[in-house]
Amino acid sequence: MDRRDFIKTTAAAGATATLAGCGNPENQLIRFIPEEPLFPGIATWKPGICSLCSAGCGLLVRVMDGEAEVIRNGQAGILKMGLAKKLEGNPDHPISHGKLCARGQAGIQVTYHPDRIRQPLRRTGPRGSGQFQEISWDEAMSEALSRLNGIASADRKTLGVLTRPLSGQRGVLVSEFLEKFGAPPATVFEIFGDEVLREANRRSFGYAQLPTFDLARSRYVLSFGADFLGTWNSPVAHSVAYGEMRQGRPGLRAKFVQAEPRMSQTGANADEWVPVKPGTEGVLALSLAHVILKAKLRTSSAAGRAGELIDGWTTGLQSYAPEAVATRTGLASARIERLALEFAEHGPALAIIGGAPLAHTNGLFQALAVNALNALVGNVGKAGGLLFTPRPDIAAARLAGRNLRDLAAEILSSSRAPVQVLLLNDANPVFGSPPAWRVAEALGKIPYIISFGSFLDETSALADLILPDHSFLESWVDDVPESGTSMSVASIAPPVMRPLHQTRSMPDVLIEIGQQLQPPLSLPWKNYEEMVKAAVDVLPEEPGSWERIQVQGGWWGGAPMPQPNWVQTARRETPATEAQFDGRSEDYPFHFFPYASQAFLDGSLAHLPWLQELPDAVATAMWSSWAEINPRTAQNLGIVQGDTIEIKSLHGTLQVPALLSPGIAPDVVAMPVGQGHQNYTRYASGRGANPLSILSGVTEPETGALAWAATRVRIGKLEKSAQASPLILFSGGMQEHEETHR
Amino acid sequence: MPHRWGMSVDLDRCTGCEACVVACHAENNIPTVGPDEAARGRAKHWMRVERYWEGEFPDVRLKFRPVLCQQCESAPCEPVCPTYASSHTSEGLNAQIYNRCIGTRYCANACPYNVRFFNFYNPVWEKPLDLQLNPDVSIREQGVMEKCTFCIQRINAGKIDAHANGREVQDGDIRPACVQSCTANALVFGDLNDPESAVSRLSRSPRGSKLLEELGTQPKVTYLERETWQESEGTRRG
Amino acid sequence: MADRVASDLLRPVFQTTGRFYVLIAVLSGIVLCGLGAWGYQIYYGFGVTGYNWPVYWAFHETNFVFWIGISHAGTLISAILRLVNATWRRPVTRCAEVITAFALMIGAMFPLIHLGRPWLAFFLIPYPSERGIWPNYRSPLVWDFFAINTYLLSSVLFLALPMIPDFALIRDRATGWRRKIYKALSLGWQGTPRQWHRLESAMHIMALVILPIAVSVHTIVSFDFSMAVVPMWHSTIFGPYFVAGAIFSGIAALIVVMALLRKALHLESYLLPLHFQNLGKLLLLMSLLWGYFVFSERLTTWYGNSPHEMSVFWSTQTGAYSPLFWTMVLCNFVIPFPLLAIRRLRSITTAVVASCCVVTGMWLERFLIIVPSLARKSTSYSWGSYTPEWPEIVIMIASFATMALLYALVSKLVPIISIWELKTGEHPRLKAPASVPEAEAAGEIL
Amino acid sequence: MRRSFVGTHKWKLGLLAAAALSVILWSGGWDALTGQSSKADRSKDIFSPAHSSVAQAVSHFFGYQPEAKQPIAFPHNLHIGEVELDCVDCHISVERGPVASIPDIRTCWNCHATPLTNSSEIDKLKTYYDKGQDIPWQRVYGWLEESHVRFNHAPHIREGVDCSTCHGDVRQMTVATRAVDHTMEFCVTCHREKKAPDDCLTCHY
Repeated sequence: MDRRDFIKTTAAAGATATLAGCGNPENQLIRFIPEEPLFPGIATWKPGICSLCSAGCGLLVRVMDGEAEVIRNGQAGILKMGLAKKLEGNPDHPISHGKLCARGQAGIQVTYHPDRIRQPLRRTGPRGSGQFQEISWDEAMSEALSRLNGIASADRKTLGVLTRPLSGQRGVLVSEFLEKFGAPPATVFEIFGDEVLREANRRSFGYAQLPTFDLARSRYVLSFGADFLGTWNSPVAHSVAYGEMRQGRPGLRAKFVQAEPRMSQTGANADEWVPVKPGTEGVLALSLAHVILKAKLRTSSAAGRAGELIDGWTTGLQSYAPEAVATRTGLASARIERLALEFAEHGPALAIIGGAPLAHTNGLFQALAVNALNALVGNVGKAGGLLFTPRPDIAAARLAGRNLRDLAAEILSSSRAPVQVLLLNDANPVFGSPPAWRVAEALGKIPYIISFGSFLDETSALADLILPDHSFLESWVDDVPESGTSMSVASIAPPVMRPLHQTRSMPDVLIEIGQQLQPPLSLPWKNYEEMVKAAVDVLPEEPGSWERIQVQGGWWGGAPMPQPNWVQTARRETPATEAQFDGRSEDYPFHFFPYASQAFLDGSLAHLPWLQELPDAVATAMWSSWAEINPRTAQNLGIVQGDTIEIKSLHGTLQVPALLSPGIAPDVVAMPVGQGHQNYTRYASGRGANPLSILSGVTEPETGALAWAATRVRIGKLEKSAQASPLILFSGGMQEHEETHR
Repeated sequence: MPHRWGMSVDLDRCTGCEACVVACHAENNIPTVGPDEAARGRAKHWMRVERYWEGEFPDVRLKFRPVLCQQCESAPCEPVCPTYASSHTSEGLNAQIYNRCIGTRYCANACPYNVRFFNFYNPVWEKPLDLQLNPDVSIREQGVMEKCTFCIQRINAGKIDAHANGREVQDGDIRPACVQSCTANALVFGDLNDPESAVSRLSRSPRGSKLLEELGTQPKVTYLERETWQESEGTRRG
Repeated sequence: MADRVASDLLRPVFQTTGRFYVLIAVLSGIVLCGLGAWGYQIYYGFGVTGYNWPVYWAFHETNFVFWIGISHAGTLISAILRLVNATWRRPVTRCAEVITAFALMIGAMFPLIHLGRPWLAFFLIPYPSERGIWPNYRSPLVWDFFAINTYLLSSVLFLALPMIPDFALIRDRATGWRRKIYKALSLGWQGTPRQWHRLESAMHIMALVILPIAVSVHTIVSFDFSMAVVPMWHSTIFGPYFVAGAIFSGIAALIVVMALLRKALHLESYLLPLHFQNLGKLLLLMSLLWGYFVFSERLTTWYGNSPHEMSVFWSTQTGAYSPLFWTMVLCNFVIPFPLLAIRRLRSITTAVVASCCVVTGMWLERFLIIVPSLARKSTSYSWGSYTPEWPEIVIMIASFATMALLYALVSKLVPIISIWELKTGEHPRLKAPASVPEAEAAGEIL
Repeated sequence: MRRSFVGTHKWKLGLLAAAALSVILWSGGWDALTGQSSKADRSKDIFSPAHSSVAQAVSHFFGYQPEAKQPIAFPHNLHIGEVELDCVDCHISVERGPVASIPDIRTCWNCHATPLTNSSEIDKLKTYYDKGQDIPWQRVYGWLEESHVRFNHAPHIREGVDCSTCHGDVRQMTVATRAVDHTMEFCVTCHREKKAPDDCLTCHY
């Protein structure tokens, strides 16, 4: 909404606002009889689970009565209902500890978003045109069923599911559904996925899951590019622990070292910031190990299997002497040695790897290297070290089907698409995958796409039928967190509020479809609530606990700390140690460094106005996208703050305002992911540029995960006339101390 | 003895996650002004996380500092207001009384912390976003100055509850939205007149200092400076 | 002789040309635009202006200080000149005092215009209400409220008193409705020695009273800024600095107005080069004084080298605001000084040129006092900047139009040069010993 | 108890004239006066404290609120007097929270499911219920948003303030009417007598 428009509306709008209620146009609307007992003005607190990222923080939601304009059996009117007013962390929950991050706080706007899809939609215009027509649920369901029955009778293998990562019973349901239907397992898409680290952990320690960091009891933390306080893994849990690590232990304050080429929000908190060259984190880790072994502070055998996975480990990693790696890593050998000794001498010490270091072609190697370093100082499964969250013995499936790149390739190569009907759940690969994968094109070849999305994003816009899901406050939610705590946890929460629009919860729709298919699938549950209840019943709990679980927001209990499980793993060749980059350094002198933005993560939250207007902690930018470059680099290229620059890779070009930042290496250009949506509600559409759109498609060879940090670019200043959405900063100055005499 | 509400901000704990900023928006009905207005410097953040760069690459440091109304004991914003819209309460808060405010903006000029925000337009919520609005906090219209209130609605509610249950307000009963959400527990709120309250103890810390102390505004927010790591026996493996 | 004077000076009162009506029409048009802009600002919200966080004061406040400054032209000058008995003052005083009255009225509008909710401005007035809440007497804005009202009242009196004999004069010549009006206005003036004596002593008392008021008013205006702990605002020099600046701009404005009147009303034989020369000298003096104040203000700030102040300091000396700053120095010192100092250059034209520069320069000075300090206050994270939008600009232009309009109208109401004073001045028999008060002598004449 | 008109409003009137004049001068000002304009369409989709028209702004400025027109002529006197109901029987949340809840139709239906007396008003009730609708009661009391008052019933009830102190003798009323003028003076006087807090922030936030 432009400013004039804004002024007009503010000036003219809203007798609605006079709450006194007299002569209030809302009174023209009819009032429905409330569907629940309400005590006006009195807040009640209900448990919930945040579903905005995979951390799975437990929520406590403030619910108060309010008057919502709703539609009941085709008639519009006012309904007094319990409305979620604020999201807080659940104090009893082992992950959120009563805290909640900025994104989680803003999650409430998902439910109340003005551009939410309010009832089923059928595509009318050509694909991607975004022209849809509102239809009833009966129509929608019968249409969906006819399609599914169609392939059920023809070729059951041609049903596909493309979804965001699903944990807990949603995951179980989807895989059950596909299996019973006779279709291949679901394809999971996540831009900043962690397959590489899971694989590494499986090989090193026998657990294919994200680690938990016991910061609170650690005395030395060495992080390789992991934004674990900001956007990665389980930020809230780790921030709580970080606070303790800093000031929770009188007289004892751990050292925190962050090694990364671009200072992240997490890196800003480090005691020592180590700008290591992109793709050499693993080398650095092994160099540290080399020094430790050389100094005989540990024996190579201490690292157990994790060490054996590294070539030359037993012989002391001769090729990784600090002198040898100094130039590669861009760090003085003396500094490497000092860090190594500190790391060995101050314990419990903890090494963390996450984010960009895993997103190189040698990501797996780097992860294994850091794992070995951890194993060397013997902190795995120990207090103050690297933990693996024990799983409760509750049915929980991590979906793992064909990865998207292969699926797309398969579809494009074959004349008749191997997927005839695609169920799309909350994944937005059209925005989030590199152009080289040609995902949009591939989806275009799929005859029929059913989306469960709540918003029209780039991918849902391609759908033929949209069956809008409830928000996570309106539906049953459950989660088995992968990391973030040393307890074993199964979060479960009933709906916090009644649905605001004509939507239905995706799992219920899936179950209903299963029942109505010809022949029906033998799914043992009538609805999702039952399914969750059934799953929980197996937990070691006295009867009658179901009510308690619903009140407290889940089940959790202590469990023995999982120890490294050497036996499960089989020796493999060490993967490639050298990072390969896309684009010759002569033509493309800069490393392109996309990163999960503090506000929008992978862009899935760019539609929330609070987050759009949240000044980025480091850049202080609002409603903008930007490219961070080092002031010296800028000077050489004649670029000043706010200039529109062009970023060119082998795969595309971006135009984006420049932001001069001292916290970035001169040969790196960093850009937050999240903006640059063509089609994602009034708040995000057409705003800024999308760094993912110029990424190369290269992957980490063994896991097939996208190497999103492996692209090289060149940059140049553009004329003032160039059209890029402006850089809007909240801050004025950069330094705290203003200038005095010159 | 009357309460004297204060806050301590541990800069060694603060991670710059900005949970406090959004929590404040959610609790206090602070509108978003949109990109065009934000570009014109009209964004409203009662709570903000200031960031300051130090040094040059590669020896560069970044400092975060959450800044909100410092609820000064001798507040520059109060005497200058011609209508008492900005005035001191018996509990030492700098009240901003919207209905009394005529919009001279003098208080905002006098405030050295720039924590006061003016309603240049009537705020707008695009329906149904307005269903989230907190009924315990009023909506400020065009021409009115606003700022952090230490979540006065929570303070009042806390006192009413305590009184209803026939007891005194306990330390930790009342937490403003920012404090409640602060992931690293960097923010602590409480009664400075209670020497045993957490905030009192922290405010006495040798790391403690006030923002722009030299101006003599006597803020009730204490900043505990960020420490630098020293090697000591304590940190070595025990 | 006397009759020629009278008829010359009364001509505007009795005869009105078509060009006058055109002028009025144009000016009122502009004024209406100004009111429209204000209405627009009220209706749509203050956001239509360029104001922002943290620059919450800018154009409106600049205009406020500027006009209050201009108001120091008349009353103060004429009061001084009366007291020191400078005989050349006679043709000057009234047009000077008229400036004061109107400039004050215009200036006093801006505190209303700059409010976010002007319809609640009555909160500033001490009135008994059931709330039992009074204005906050600690607030400089409330001091302004009283200071300006007092000054307005007294300067209107100061202006009106010496008009009485002239009203009587018109009354005697006028017929019909005019006669009625002026009969009322002249308050039964008969020109008896007692009346003359009363008038003269009243004028003396007013002259004495109005001096401290005038000084206090602009000091209090300066307090609006110097009372706040804002870098470059919180300064002890502001009181005298503002007063000097006010008189400076006041004299400049007076010279410009006189020149205009001279042309428009053909007063060449009354407003003589002498007047411009003398006022020019005063202007020169004030220019030096102003330069001295600016220099000492800047020097002390620079020497003190306190970080907060220096960031504001540099932004005006070398930074974003430096073009404005150096223009100001040019206008207030570099240009006027030679024009007024070098005898060969002295002329009405140069005086007017210099004055125009000074008026511009002084407006810039006020802007430079207000905006840079707010834009770079204390903590650098919240630094900002300011660019005006059209409503402020239109309102500013309208304020000048209002001045012209009111002046044009009043020149129809009274002779813009005090006839009786002039007569007393030029009458041969008035080469009387200084001991004889002029008024009594004049009394004999009429 | 009513604030004296002269005492307060002479300043308002003057300023009002100025404001009104300028608004009219602003081109299209007439729309503003009447609120008749295309902008109104947009107002359905947004929520804002803005006034819908200058006219409304003016009426709020003088604290004018029209009397509520109730869809059903509910006889309070009958229910309190003869049926001997207590206020809190219907306005349940008044003792627990800030708001004295206005009962929804289910509360009425508890008794009126079976027709007690035959009256046109009860027929109205029945038709609402049959249509599955709630009764669109209008609020009788309540401050304008611009007075920024946050009132909490419960503490007042707990301190033994009688309903009638602020709402008049509802026993005598049929349809509830604004019997007491809730001026700030009214609140403050009582607060001062009762030694209750009178910081501005007690009510205005």
